[in-house]
Amino acid sequence: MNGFEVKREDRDQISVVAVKGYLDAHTAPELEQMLQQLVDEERVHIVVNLAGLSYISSAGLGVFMGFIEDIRKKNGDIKLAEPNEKVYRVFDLLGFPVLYEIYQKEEEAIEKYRN
Amino acid sequence: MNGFEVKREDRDQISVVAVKGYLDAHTAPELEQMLQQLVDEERVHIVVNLAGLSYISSAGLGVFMGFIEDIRKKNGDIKLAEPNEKVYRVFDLLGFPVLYEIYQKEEEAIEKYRN
Amino acid sequence: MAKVTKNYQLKIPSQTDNLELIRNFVSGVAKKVGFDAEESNKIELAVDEACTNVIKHAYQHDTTKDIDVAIKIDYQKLTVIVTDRGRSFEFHEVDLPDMKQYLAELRVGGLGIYLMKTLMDEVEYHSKPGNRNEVRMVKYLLGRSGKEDDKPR
Amino acid sequence: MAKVTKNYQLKIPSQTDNLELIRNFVSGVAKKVGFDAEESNKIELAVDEACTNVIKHAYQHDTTKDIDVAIKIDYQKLTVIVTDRGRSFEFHEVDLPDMKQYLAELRVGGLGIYLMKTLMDEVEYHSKPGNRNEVRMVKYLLGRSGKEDDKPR
Ligand SMILES: Nc1ncnc2c1ncn2[C@@H]1O[C@H](COP(=O)(O)OP(=O)(O)O)[C@@H](O)[C@H]1O
Ligand SMILES: Nc1ncnc2c1ncn2[C@@H]1O[C@H](COP(=O)(O)OP(=O)(O)O)[C@@H](O)[C@H]1O
Repeated sequence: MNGFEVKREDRDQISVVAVKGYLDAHTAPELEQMLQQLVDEERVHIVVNLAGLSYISSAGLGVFMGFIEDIRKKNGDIKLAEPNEKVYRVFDLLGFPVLYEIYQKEEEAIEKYRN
Repeated sequence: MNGFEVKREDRDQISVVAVKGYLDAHTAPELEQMLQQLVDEERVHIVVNLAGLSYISSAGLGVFMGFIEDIRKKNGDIKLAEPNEKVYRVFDLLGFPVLYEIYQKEEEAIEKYRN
Repeated sequence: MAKVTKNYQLKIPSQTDNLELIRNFVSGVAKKVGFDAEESNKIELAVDEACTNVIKHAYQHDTTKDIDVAIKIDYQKLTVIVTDRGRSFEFHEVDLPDMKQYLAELRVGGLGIYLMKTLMDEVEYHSKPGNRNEVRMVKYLLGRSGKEDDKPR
Repeated sequence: MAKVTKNYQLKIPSQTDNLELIRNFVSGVAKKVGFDAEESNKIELAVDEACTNVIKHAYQHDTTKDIDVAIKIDYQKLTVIVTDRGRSFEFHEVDLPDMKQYLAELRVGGLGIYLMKTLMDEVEYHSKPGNRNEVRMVKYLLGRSGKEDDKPR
């Protein structure tokens, strides 16, 4: 039972959201709340660091799909960073890399916003 | 499923047996074989390094009890080293520290044989 | 690997906070009988999706209900059967997403059954007498039994 | 913590290589309902000992048989029931070791039931009609329900 944790760190206009544990139908609402909070604050340059994530199901993927349209309309983005192999495989299986930029390092994702 | 592994390393007259994973009714025979092998070779100065052990049940404890009499009669010993807290608690619960020397570091156990 | 048929069964309250227990059970059995990590992960995710659907749709978050997860191992395959006693649905009438379109249109949800079919070799749904519904999924142990890719059929 | 009675059940072939699955199931449920790591470890070990005895003694290593492990959670306690359909025995006639003497005499084996009684708050054994035997063990969630120490009674 490693549960789920989500932490936020603001860096200039960019917000880095670090998730840990498993992202399933039980824990997805926690990430949802965090993203909602960021949107409410108009902080739409988001990097989600997946390094600590051990598992993701479609409920977790749904969180990203639920916000991407709104965030892009506001000229923001959700960029993903540092997924482990198991988690990346799920994104890949569904073709998510077409829609979301996925970086090996958090810093790369941050740099992309700055350029 | 982390399974079980047992490895042996001979250092002069001392044999260090490193165990890894869980020691239960399923895996106890593997440790038993290893100790039997050492006794057959008359290598009775044994240190069992428990650092990698995540779990022990009475079947695992039974392996140590099964050899200690024979080994001590041959002027040898089984000294234990580096149990984690969970494993130590099981030894402690049954009073095993009265019968077996348990060291925090493998080197201490080895030193004891050399002095 | 198992020489005769072996059955593993888990019965558990229909709550999302039990999904982790279900996943640990399923991936534990899968690894034990010889699936590698990648294949075990697929089975684990497919069963999570099936159980999430039971919790959400069949039982509509009524946590007093139970989910049964049964795993049968025989010579060459693993069969998982997820059983509920809640609402049934028309499995064959569910539209599976075309992922290109799905992603282009930024759609949300509706990936569970698609994933199950993508991850497993066979997926069936049956409504049985006595208000029992079951999702039956199969994964072959040796190779992929003639399947050339991972796409749902 | 659970507000109403919740039941978790695992049915599994009687093989020592399934003990790990049983332990993961039991410690998963125990942690989920609020036991800390130390208490969960105790429940896990007690159930391992009960199931090891079923495999060895009740079924004498006949791996075609099944073990049932049921966990019931209610307000203040966790109850585990391990059921077999094999040989029964006279639970109350088993001599529990005096550990001082045991260690002094370098005895081997015979620690399973002693451990179960040491680790859990209550341990009972019942042979039921229809050749069913069950070990029923209880652990209280809040404090130790008046028990002053960990010694078996
Ligand atoms: N076990 C079930 N019981 C009842 N209805 C279900 C079940 N599983 C799926 N459904 C129906 O099929 C639809 C598609 O399911 P799915 O592909 O898993 O996506 P989602 O659950 O995200 O909607 C659901 O919206 C629901 O209407
Ligand atoms: N489930 C069981 N079915 C039948 N006999 C049992 C069972 N559990 C224990 N016994 C009997 O009680 C004795 C003591 O059990 P235990 O304390 O666990 O030690 P051990 O199993 O090492 O002998 C066993 O040797 C066996 O004769």
